[in-house]
Amino acid sequence: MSARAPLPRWVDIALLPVLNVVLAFLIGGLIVLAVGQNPLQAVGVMVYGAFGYGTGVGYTLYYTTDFIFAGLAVSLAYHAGMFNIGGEGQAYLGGLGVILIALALNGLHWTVMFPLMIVFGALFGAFWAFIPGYLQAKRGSHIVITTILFNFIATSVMSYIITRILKPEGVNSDESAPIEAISRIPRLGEFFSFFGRSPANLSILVAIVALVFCYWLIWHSKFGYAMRALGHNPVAARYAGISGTRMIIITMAICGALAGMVAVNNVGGVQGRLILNFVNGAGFVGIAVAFMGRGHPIGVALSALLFGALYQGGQELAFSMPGITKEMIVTIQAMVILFTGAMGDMLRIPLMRLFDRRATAGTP
Amino acid sequence: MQYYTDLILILDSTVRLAVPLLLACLAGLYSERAGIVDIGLEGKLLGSAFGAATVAAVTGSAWLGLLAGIGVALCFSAVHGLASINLKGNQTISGVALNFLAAGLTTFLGQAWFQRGGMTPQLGNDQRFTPITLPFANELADVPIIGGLYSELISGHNILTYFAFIAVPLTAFVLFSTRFGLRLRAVGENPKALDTAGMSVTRLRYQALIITAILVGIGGTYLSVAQSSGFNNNMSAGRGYIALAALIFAKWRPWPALLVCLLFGFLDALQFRLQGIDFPVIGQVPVQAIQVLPYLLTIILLAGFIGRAVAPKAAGIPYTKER
Amino acid sequence: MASTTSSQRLETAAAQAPAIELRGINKHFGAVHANKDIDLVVKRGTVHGIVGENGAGKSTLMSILYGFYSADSGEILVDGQRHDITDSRHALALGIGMVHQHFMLVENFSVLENVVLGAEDSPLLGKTLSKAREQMKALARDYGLEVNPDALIEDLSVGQQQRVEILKALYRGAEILILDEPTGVLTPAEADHLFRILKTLRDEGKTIILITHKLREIMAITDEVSVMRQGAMVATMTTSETSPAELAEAMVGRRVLLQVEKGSAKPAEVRLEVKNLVVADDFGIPRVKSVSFSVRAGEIVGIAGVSGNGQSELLEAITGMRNIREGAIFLNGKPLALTGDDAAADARAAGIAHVPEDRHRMGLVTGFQEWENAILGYQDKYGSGPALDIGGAKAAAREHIGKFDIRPPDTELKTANFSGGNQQKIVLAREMERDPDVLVIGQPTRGVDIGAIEFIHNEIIRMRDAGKAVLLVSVELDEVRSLSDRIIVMFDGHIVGEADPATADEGELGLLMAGVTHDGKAATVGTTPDVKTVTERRLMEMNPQQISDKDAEP
Amino acid sequence: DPAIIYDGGGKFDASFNEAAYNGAEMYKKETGAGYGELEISSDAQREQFLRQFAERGYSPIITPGYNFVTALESVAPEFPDTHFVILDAVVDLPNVRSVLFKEHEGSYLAGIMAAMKSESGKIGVVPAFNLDLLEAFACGYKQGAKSVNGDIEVLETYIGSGFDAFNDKPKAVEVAKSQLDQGVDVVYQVAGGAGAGVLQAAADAGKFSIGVDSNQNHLYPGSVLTSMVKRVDVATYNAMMDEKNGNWSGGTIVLGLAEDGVGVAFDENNASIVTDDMKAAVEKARQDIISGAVEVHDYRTDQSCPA
Ligand SMILES: Nc1ncnc2c1ncn2[C@@H]1O[C@H](COP(=O)(O)OP(=O)(O)OP(=O)(O)O)[C@@H](O)[C@H]1O
Ligand SMILES: Nc1ncnc2c1ncn2[C@@H]1O[C@H](COP(=O)(O)OP(=O)(O)OP(=O)(O)O)[C@@H](O)[C@H]1O
Ligand SMILES: [Mg+2]
Ligand SMILES: [Mg+2]
Repeated sequence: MSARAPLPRWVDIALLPVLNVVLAFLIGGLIVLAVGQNPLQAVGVMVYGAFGYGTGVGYTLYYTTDFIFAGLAVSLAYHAGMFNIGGEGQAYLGGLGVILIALALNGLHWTVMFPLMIVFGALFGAFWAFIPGYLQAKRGSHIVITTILFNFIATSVMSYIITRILKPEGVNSDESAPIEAISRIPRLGEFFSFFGRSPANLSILVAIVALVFCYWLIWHSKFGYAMRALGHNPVAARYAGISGTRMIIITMAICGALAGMVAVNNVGGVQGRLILNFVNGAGFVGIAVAFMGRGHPIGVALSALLFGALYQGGQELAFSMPGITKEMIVTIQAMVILFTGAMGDMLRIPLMRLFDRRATAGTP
Repeated sequence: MQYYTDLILILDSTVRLAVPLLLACLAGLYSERAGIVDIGLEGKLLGSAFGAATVAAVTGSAWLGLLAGIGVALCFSAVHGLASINLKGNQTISGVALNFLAAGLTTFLGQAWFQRGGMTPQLGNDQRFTPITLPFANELADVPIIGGLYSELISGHNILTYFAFIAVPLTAFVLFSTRFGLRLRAVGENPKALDTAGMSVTRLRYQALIITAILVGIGGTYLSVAQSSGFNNNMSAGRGYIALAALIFAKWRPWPALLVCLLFGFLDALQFRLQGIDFPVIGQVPVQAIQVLPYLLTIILLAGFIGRAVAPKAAGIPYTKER
Repeated sequence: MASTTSSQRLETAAAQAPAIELRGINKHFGAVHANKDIDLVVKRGTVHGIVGENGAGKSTLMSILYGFYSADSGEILVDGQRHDITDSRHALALGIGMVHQHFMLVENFSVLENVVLGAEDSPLLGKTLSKAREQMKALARDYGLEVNPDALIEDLSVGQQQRVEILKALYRGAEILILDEPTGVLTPAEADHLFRILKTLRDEGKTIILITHKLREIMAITDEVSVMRQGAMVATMTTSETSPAELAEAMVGRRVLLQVEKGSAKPAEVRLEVKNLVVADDFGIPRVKSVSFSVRAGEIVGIAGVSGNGQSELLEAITGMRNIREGAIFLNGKPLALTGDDAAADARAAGIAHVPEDRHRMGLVTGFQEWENAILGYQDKYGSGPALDIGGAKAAAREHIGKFDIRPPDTELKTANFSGGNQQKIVLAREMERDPDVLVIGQPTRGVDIGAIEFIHNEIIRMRDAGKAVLLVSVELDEVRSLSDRIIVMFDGHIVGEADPATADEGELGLLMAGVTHDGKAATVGTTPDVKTVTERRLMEMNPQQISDKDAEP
Repeated sequence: DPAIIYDGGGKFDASFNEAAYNGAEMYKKETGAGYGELEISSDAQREQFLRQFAERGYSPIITPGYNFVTALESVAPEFPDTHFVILDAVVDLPNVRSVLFKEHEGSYLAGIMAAMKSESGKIGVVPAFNLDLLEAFACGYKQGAKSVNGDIEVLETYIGSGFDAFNDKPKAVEVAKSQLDQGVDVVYQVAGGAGAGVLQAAADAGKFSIGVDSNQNHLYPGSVLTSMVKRVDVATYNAMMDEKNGNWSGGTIVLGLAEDGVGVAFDENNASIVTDDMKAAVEKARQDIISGAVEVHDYRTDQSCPA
């Protein structure tokens, strides 16, 4: 392996991932074939559903927004040497922050409300990540356990708060009172009719800002430098005068704040109220997104988009091809994660051979 | 006396709740000790629960179901191994993928085969692993103290439960007193040490994954063919993650793993009993407050007494050797 | 076990066939041609030295012989027979054992477990272990290889860990033993012990291949020596017919000054002063016990001592890496309060630069690019506000590269891919270019080739002459003697004496280091214990400073 | 054509969604006409699916579950010519038919049977988690039981604290066992897919259980005392037929005992364990409730339970 020259950069960062996605779809296609459906048609439907028309694009972007936040929440922690499995719970708690401020000031114009919701979603999410961070830094409690447990605790706590405290009288659904229309984050469709009535809303701008911010934070700030030093080598970090305790706690809090943005998108934008279990697994998808994006904001953005497209294209598929159910789509997603993520290097060796031969053929 | 009987019953429940966790936890122990992080335990549990229930329902044999449960887990392990050992992919992604795969595939196939929305047909008692009465359990039942202990707590579980408990000393023995265990632990700490001693890291890691599959396969089977009669969607309900937490809590050691799993089981069993009870002084508390108790207690224990857990050094890092 | 193999050997192999013969070995790593057409003959029953600069290809060649890497082309003959050594198991079967530069031990295993790992003879460990225990006793007796079989590796000193590596090889019946830079991390006493062992082994008829950067060692123990340069084998000589200067020249391709040349010191005001310092190690055991001394501007103070007598803790306390228990540190007359997470930053801000003893563990983030390590510890100086001035950092890195001749001159190369000598230069450049008041240096030339050693020594003296106060700790007594203007000897946490390097003779220093004070009283307390106690080990498990150097790229 | 959008639990949740599915199948069998269906996997899909169906001309579009209220409120006005049905909640729009069930009334009858069957004077109810809808079942059940035996003790234990609980069958088994261990001899499950575990635990222990939503008596004949059926299937079927026959009407329909929208199931599977006394008591209570002589309190009105 090492005797060969490494792959050209464009192959590494462009061709290989694309081939991997194609491979994943090939395997997914076999499953589609197995249930007697036409895989080509299925791919067509998916692509059309995800990117073919305005509303579809809007849905894709809506999911992408969630996954960007969740993915960044995992990535950032990873750079500091931690594995944050708690995005789910952090986002859930973020929802509490968003709804509390929104209901307290219900009726305020969204231009004022939007930033407030961001702040409160971030604060509450950050709080839920701060505790595991603190326990890791000060007490050595393994962050993986504590964040897993905090997901479970969030479920109980939020279920109590929603059904017993926030739920208005006489309402059947398990949800809080609604945020007034004027206070909600506007949908993109209100500015560009292209997006139709899709749920994509201005939160996506927050996601883009978050991406840029994280990119800057990780690679261009002193904090990011310290974070990465800690993640690579805690002893050297201490040598460099970097406080591990402080870094762990702050990094986790930032991660939680990012996860809390999932709530801004959903509670403040799409649903306009706090409903039970609104995070719906986005926190876990974030793990896959972060790792597939190799912790790099650009990678995270791309893999979040891939997952967004899979979610939206998948639902289009379920709609247009009734033989294909939502479980099949989950299965295809699994294939994509497997082939583009975990088995991403499967085609590397054949490709290397190919490029090697070309290289030697080129030189007499 | 009533309290004693209650205690026995709660402990009995503790055992039943702990078994799937314990099996998954020991399964994870083998793979992580060999240097392979397995966040896919959840998916493996679910997948093998499905495989076991399906085959048990179709053939009518719980034992064949068990084989199928293990078989499914083996397939999952093979994928995990291919991705993370041969292709040196990221073990976490591979595990997450397996979790997705299990969630999607079980319901999809279940629906295709049984048309019951992913549920498998309900299993009759002869298609399940049912409680075994140990010798003299009935005779001793009336003896005070130990009678109840023996006939309720020790006797009257299904065979998989006994296996799970035997697996603990067995694991301790394999890990610390056999050649295989020595190498297994070494490969998770410093695979290069093995490689330079002329042993195949790949082979050992696959062996570990096979054991992982067997254990977690039994765990999945327990869920669908012993504890309940038949599979339904997502019935693993996060047990794989809890098992992972238990593994870290136990610092990757078999006896502590047993204790931690029993603790989790006990807190759950207790929690069921405490719901709706009027407590002295505070009175009724919201049921959610009781339900978070196990998690809170775990966190307090972790932060207060357990200290730092140091994972096997090579865990999560693919072994690459330049050739 | 050993006796049967050696007798078989005598029967099968022609008496005069060399133990090892390599012919035309080639090995590429990507674009790097690490071994170019190497031929090498190693005679049976000799100690064969291999020298060469960092990155010359020594380790690669030996890894090929040991079957850990496979050569692109070429053949290997063992006892005159051609063998295709495909993996290490094969090499072991041929009686080739190797002690790697970075030990291949499982840290949290016992010595015994490490020795039997991979050479167990039954599925159950019990019998193997008791057999190995017996055999270890025999080996300890025959070769002076004493180690407690039940000690955990992580509790052992490097010297003892190395003995375990040798035991491992001998336990497997090695007839040919390869040692890759075995003395790089050893104290002189440990090195002497090692050489005694090697001599015994040779006298037993075993063949030894020794890689080292220390020509003194080559001269002292080898029978023949081969020189590698830039992947090629440039010469093989009989040791008795060559000289260090000749070897050095063959290695580097130019004349090397083996002696440090420096003018006399012009000490000025006191820069660093330490009063009654008491420092404990990670387990709370005092390692530095009421130490006082001072370093003036323009002088180099060397601390000599057998490692484990408190020098490391002293360095770490002065640089803020370790809390002090009692006493005080003064910089330019002002007291320094160094506690907590930020102590290292405080020390640095006050004007103390620190070249740590262990560059991999502490001085570098090996997963970082070169420019990132060039500012490690000074990151806050680059850019105002929260942003990092990357351009500025890279400019500094380029400057370091230029001044210190760091190779390859690539600021964006991952630091792990630099050779040890160049890694050391990255650290030195970073710390020296800061214009500190005080420079604290631990083991400046560990694992570094002689060309680089010469350069590093000159730089240290340049610092002194620029009016800096330099505090130096090294296990190389030669180095301490030739660089220092004053030598402080530490034993068991105390300063047991001071010597003038110009007048002190080696014997006197040696006695001091062994705890025999000027007035002839021998210290009663021993040095560091061989094995840490059970409680200590427990404490270690809970020790928050978990050392990991994993790549954080997911 | 009509269409159904199943809620989060999925089409085959062995309870609510599945009942809607059965109704649709009934319609399909009878008329030979098809229908569209989708399962949501995220909350955003509620509106999305509603619009998709509406845009493509499906009517009526049936949404089982109160979680669809918000989505319907925003989508229904956009499609005034499309008909919508929401089950379990009220959406006050001209083109929406809201169907409510008086689960508490049906559960009241189940409570009567449980109390009469119990020998220990202890019965239990196992909801999936602390959700108002499920509390309404439990509360009706308690009232019914108390009406028979004022001293009866009713244990209520939740399986979990989130939607996961609807799937966690193994835990449901354990929760039921813990009640049985405490002397309960009839348990009522209100836990969707996981509920099968409750029935199983009772059967394993030789005790009795009560099924929910659809008739589950056949699952463990001789152990499942009865099932509190909620005729979601009928409501679904009716909505589809009404549209087909041109009888569509909006407004709110409340289905209680009087309308046969809820009730307890008697069939050959539980014939051997149900006594004539029980049947008589159930029938009497049914009449009383219909006539208004007995009023069953609905937990949802004030989030409290008198019993
Ligand atoms: N695993 C590897 N991958 C890529 N290149 C390598 C690898 N190992 C060694 N090299 C290259 O091969 C050359 C020879 O390395 P080698 O380790 O044999 O040097 P060495 O003589 O042992 O140096 P040192 O004195 O520092 O130990 C190096 O310059 C390096 O560039
Ligand atoms: N993965 C790698 N890729 C490229 N070059 C490598 C790699 N690993 C090692 N090298 C090169 O191999 C050479 C020797 O590596 P080695 O690990 O032996 O370091 P070293 O110089 O001996 O360091 P030290 O003396 O600190 O142990 C170095 O020149 C280094 O650049
Ligand atoms: Mg080397
Ligand atoms: Mg070296």
